Amino acid sequence: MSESNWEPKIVAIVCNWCTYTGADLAGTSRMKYQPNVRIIKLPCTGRIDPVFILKAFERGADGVLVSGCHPGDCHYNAGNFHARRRWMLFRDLLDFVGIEPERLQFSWVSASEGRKWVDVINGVTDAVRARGPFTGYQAINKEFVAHE
Amino acid sequence: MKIGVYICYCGENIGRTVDCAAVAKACAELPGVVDSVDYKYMCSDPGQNIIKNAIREKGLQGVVVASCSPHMHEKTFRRACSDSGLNPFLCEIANLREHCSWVHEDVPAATRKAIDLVRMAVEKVKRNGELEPIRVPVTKRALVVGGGIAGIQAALDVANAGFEVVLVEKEPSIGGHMSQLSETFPTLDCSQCILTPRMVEVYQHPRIKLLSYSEVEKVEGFIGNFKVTIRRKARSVIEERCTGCGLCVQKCPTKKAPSEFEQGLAKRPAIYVPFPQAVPNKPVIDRNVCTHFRTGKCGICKKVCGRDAIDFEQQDQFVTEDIGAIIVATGYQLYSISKKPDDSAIKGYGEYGYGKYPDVIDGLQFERIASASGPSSGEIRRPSDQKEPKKVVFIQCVGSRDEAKGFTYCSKICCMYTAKHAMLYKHKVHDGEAYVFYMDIRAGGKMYEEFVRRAIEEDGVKYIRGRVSRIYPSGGKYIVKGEDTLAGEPIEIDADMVVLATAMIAQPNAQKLAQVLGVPYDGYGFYQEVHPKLRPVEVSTAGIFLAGACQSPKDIPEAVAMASAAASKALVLFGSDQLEREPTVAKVNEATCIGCFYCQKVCAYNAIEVKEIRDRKGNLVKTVASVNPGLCQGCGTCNATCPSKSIELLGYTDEQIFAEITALG
Amino acid sequence: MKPAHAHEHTLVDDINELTHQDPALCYQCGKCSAGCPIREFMDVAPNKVVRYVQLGLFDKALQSATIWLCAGCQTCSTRCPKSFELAAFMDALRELAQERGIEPSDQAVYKFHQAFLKQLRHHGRLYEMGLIRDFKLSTFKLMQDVDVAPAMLLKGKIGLFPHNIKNREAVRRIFKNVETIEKEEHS
Amino acid sequence: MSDLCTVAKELLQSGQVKLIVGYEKGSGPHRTRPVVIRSAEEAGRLVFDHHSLNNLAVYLTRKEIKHEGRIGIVAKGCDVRAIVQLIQEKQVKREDVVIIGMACDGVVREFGLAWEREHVAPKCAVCDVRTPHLYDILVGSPAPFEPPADSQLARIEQLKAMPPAERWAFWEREFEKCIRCYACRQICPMCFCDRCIADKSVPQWLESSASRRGNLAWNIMRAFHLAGRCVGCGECDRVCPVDIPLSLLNREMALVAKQEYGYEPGRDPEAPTLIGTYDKDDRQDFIQ
Amino acid sequence: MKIGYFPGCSLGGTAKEFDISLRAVMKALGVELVEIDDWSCCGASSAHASSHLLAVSLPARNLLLAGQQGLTEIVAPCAACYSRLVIAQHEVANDAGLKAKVERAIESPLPAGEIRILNVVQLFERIGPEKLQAAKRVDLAGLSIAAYYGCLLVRPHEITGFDDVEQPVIMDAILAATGARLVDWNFKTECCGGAHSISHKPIVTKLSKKILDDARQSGANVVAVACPMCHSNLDMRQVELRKEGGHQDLPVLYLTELLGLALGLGRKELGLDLHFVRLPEQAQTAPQENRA
Repeated sequence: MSESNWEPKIVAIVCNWCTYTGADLAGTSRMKYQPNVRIIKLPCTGRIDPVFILKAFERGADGVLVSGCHPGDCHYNAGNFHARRRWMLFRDLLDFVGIEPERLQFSWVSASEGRKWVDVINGVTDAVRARGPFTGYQAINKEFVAHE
Repeated sequence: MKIGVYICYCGENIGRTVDCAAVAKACAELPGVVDSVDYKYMCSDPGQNIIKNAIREKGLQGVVVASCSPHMHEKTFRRACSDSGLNPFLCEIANLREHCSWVHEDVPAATRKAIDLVRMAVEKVKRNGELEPIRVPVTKRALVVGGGIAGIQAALDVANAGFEVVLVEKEPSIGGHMSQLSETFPTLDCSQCILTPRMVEVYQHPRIKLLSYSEVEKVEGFIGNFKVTIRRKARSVIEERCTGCGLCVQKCPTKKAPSEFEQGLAKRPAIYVPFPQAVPNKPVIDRNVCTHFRTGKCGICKKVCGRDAIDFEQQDQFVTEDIGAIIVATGYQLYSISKKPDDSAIKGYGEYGYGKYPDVIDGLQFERIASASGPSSGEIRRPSDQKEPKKVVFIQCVGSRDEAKGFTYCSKICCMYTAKHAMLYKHKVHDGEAYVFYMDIRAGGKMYEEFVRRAIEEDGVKYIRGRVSRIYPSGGKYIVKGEDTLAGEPIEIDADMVVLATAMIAQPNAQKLAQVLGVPYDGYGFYQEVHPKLRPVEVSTAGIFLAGACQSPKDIPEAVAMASAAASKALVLFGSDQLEREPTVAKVNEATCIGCFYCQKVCAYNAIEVKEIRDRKGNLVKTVASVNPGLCQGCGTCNATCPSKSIELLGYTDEQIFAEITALG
Repeated sequence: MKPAHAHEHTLVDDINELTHQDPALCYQCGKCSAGCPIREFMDVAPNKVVRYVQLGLFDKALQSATIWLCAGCQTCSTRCPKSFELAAFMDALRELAQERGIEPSDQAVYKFHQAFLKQLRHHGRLYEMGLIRDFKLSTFKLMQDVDVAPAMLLKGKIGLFPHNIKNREAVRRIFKNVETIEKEEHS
Repeated sequence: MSDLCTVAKELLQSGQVKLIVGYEKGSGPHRTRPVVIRSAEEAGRLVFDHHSLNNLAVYLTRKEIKHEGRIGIVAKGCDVRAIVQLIQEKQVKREDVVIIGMACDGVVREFGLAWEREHVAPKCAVCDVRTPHLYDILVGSPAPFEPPADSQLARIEQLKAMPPAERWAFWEREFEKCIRCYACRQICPMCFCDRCIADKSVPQWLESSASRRGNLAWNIMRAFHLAGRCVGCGECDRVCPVDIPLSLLNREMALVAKQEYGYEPGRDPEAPTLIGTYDKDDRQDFIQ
Repeated sequence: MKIGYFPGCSLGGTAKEFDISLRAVMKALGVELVEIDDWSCCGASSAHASSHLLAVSLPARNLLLAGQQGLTEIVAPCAACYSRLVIAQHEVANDAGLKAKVERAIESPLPAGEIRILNVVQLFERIGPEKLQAAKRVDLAGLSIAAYYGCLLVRPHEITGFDDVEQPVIMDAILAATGARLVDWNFKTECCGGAHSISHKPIVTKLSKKILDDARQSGANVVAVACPMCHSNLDMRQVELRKEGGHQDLPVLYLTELLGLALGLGRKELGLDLHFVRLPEQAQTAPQENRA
């Protein structure tokens, strides 16, 4: 895609019970949002290994959203609590190696928050669009794109 | 690899914004895809047959259906696969409707996205493994939480079907709000008369274990295998010994506590039975007002009790029960007309006096006033001076349909019970005038509209369409300022008594209990069903069912119907000895597990057990983690936490997810 | 959110711009009219004025005396179950009525406001004697308050002479600027 | 004969331990090297000084010696923290080790350096366990010691002050040097997995060959796996043949763990680990 | 203590006793009032009836002046002025577009710093009841006060955030310091039709009667107000009511006048003689027979 019509590539890694269902609700309510996002569904945010996020960047994602149930609402009681600690550390680590925080964002979106899902997705997409392509990572991806 | 891709137009729903034909064409090119078909309705029989035949004829090893959300039809299509001999877990869904066509407008962009979504699903399904459902035993024993009419109905249905029931009620007696009602709409038959026999039946039922004055403390386990801890609050009366003779109640010198059952319109002793027909008919000591507990003196009840049933030292006790299914029937509370602390959603009605005017009462208080067993033995008397009110104003939608001071929703039953109240009043005070202020009359239900018309046409109740703006006392009366929006005229009524039809709202502890049970709740605190239309009594946690007003405002027939529905759901579960569960559970690779047991730390279900691996001579080689598939719920938190990835969540393995991510456009 | 297709600009849009609230919010419970202290003197119940706007019967709304009689006490806004700011809504209708050159159906209030603003514009503050004089001249209610006025004068409660502010120009310019800005917007 | 040798001799003679992991004189000045002794006779070989750099805790999880029986280990305070963390993570049973805690007056950055102020290892700047916080036998007592400035923290703050792009460039340059020899993993007492996921091929977690992308992934993953576990012994820094400042990453994670969760690894064998536990009120202002 | 002062037009005229008594009481309490230099009319109650922008711009000029004078806290005793000022402040703070227009109208950017606007009741809250208690000289045991808040003190609540919007109590609490009895009555916040006192006399006369009657029935022998318009209606309209017959005078005093009496200030100092309905000398302290 040429610079002129560049569109950010967003990956959303979400839990099945709250955020995925919330996104379904956005659909059933026919709300509209930007088409840049691709959703990866997991049972619970507790299942999310930070390496998934790296993999997404390695596949050329310009931004990643990680989203699950609000604290206390986790379908598996505590998955999101455990996830929350990992995120705190991982986020700081990426920031420390120079990845702008806009590129990795987090949210709680419940099954009833279709509207919030739309706002979050549009928010992330716009923020990442404002930052432009993730050239830093794409540079180190190139050598591989070459022999892949 | 032989993968089949099946793209659904869902009529116009997907087809309108996604060029399904183009998607089919593009997907045909994907490595491993041997069949790529688009069709109007994949979920229809002919649609499913396309898939079934392809599986047989083309010997597919994996299927991707690009259609609506997996939450809608994943089961449908997985069944279709297994019908034609393909393991159902080799079928993946790409969500082209909720996550694509319905939320985007730009056709090329939506189509590009659709292709990506299918590609990702294809790459995932290539790495899916065949999974066999897990079978676990079912404890055929139900827990019913809440002893109102819904809980009573559910308990009786399950018990009469031949299964044991544990019924937990937080109050000293079962009966709930219905026991407080005088008559019931639309038949005006006496509430006690139809309820009491059911209460007694519960008490005498050989298969119902009634735990009154008790609350659910902890719930462990999962569908078919719950372990429930129940707190039996200290009653200060030993139930087994008490005969319910009532002598202690008569002799108790402290008689000034406001009666909960009479909605504060009458007083009760410190040791009391909530109401004469209470079940169990065993008193309880209110430790906050009892002289003995406050000063250590008195103790008359203990002296007069012939059975030595009074136990001042009694402590809360905890019992645990093995339960297969849980029916939640915790009911509702009424919006309080008095001012509430600012943090609560209830703002109270300053313009109606924040409940400081004694003759401005709520619906349940009127029920007690009208009830033959009530404080005025059924004669209509107003609280302040016990005079017979000659002019009564009833106001609907107080706290309901009022997002400023209460809740946006309609409480649904107020139109009916207000009509009933007005009727009862007119029947008892023939020369009295009854006015009803309403916004709309919502009388949907068998004989409901007829009932309201009867109030207007036969009993001459005056209905005024409009909300009341102000109530204030003046010369022993209450001035009610309203507007008749139909006549377009302001109207002022000098009433002797005003009855506010206050909103039905969620129980104060609803959210706390929801978290104990693992039940989701909506923004109002009402419990959330899985599907508003097709699964109205189930919640997302398997094995837990809803009955009555804990889910949303309901009248008696609805609550009873829902209770029987919940009961039948439990009975369906009890119908088989074993329960099939999704095989998406964690699995340990013992070769690489180093036994750090981080997995055990993060497991919310105690599904991780310690396993010792020994050589032939029986020497310990190493200790590793192992999963109890019965307990594992498949959240995968262990998988993400394991440093060496020696525990994997089947159906969502790292390999599958990497493949999905790697397939990103 | 506005629908994509062409949308004809109506009074409702003007109201939305002035008050940031959509008249569609109102579900016609009538609580505003029920509590309105001026209600009995109005020709159209306040809730009915909203109804007219909802139905697109804009002239009926703008020609009502109600919009002028509203005392702006906000009893309605305070008690509205939909938190609809009816008082602000009435302000907007008065403003829009004048903007659209609709003859105010309550001249007394209208003239009072005109007289008031005139004083203000000239002196920067309200000159009550002048206000009363102008108002009486414009409405011919010459005899009103003859009984109290002298007493007021005696008590020095109404000054015979205006007290101007130093920088009267500043206030005049505010009036001018507001007119220019509003003109720009309507063109 | 120093107390250390006496202690060791005693332990082996009495059979309280099967073997002792300690330090012996290295080849050349200012050097020691790890040694495993199995008999009282060998006790004399043990030494301990400013050049006893290795964190010997790493040997406790080695299959080779693990099954021989009870192990005695010569440990500085910083090493003891590693042992404690291993206990917290169920890799070592407390009763299976006899900790010979060494009162420590600091060590040098690298072998071959004389004991001078500018040679002191960075970790000593923040050391608060010069007398180990857990031991079975304590040897010696710390002499007065003026710790150097916390150079690590200074560099971290300096990095954080940079705009992200510059930080990225900095780490890019550093990681580019990585030859994936995994010496950091080899030396790290916390890297006790039998099969590191870096070596996992199905699925492949990260490119195994040295590459900018693979190196970034490896180093991030390594740092993350050590988050809330690394005790800051600095061995990875010491052994990295291309001098990547790995401990900056570890220290940054340690700072977050301390400041957000008040957690420090390797302090208390009974304490719950950072990962694997949670608090309902954990910070979440970064979550929308 | 130093506080900015926006008297508003009425306090220069029909409500001069409000101004007089406020200044006297503040002096007695050692509070310095700094009048906003060359303040202009807030536009109440006509500007908002003809132009929203004007209705915000006129108060804005005064906020500007206050800012330039470095005032961070100003009291606007007139409830209407108070209302216009807080509403203007609120609207520019929450509507950038409007703010731009207003700044164009007043030809200057608005002051950045937050200016806290107090109504007269909040002023006494700010000073504190204990200070009042300390300065109290006379016990007004003879009075049963109906505290009348009117509309604009409490409304709109989301902006004023002041007291309970239906059953306010703060003025009662402050007046309690005088030793008088505060009666519980119905029309604390009922509108007197202030805006129409000139345009529609019959309306306000009728509304005033309702309010006065309820106050009397509730056992009050004096009404306390904190708004010039309320005062001129409730006080002046009794002249008509007398003519209608069956009317019994009920003195209407500014809250500042009542507090002044309690502080031992003279009736003249407080402008008590400027009312149409006089408060009888003996009333203040005379013991009450009909004391409930």
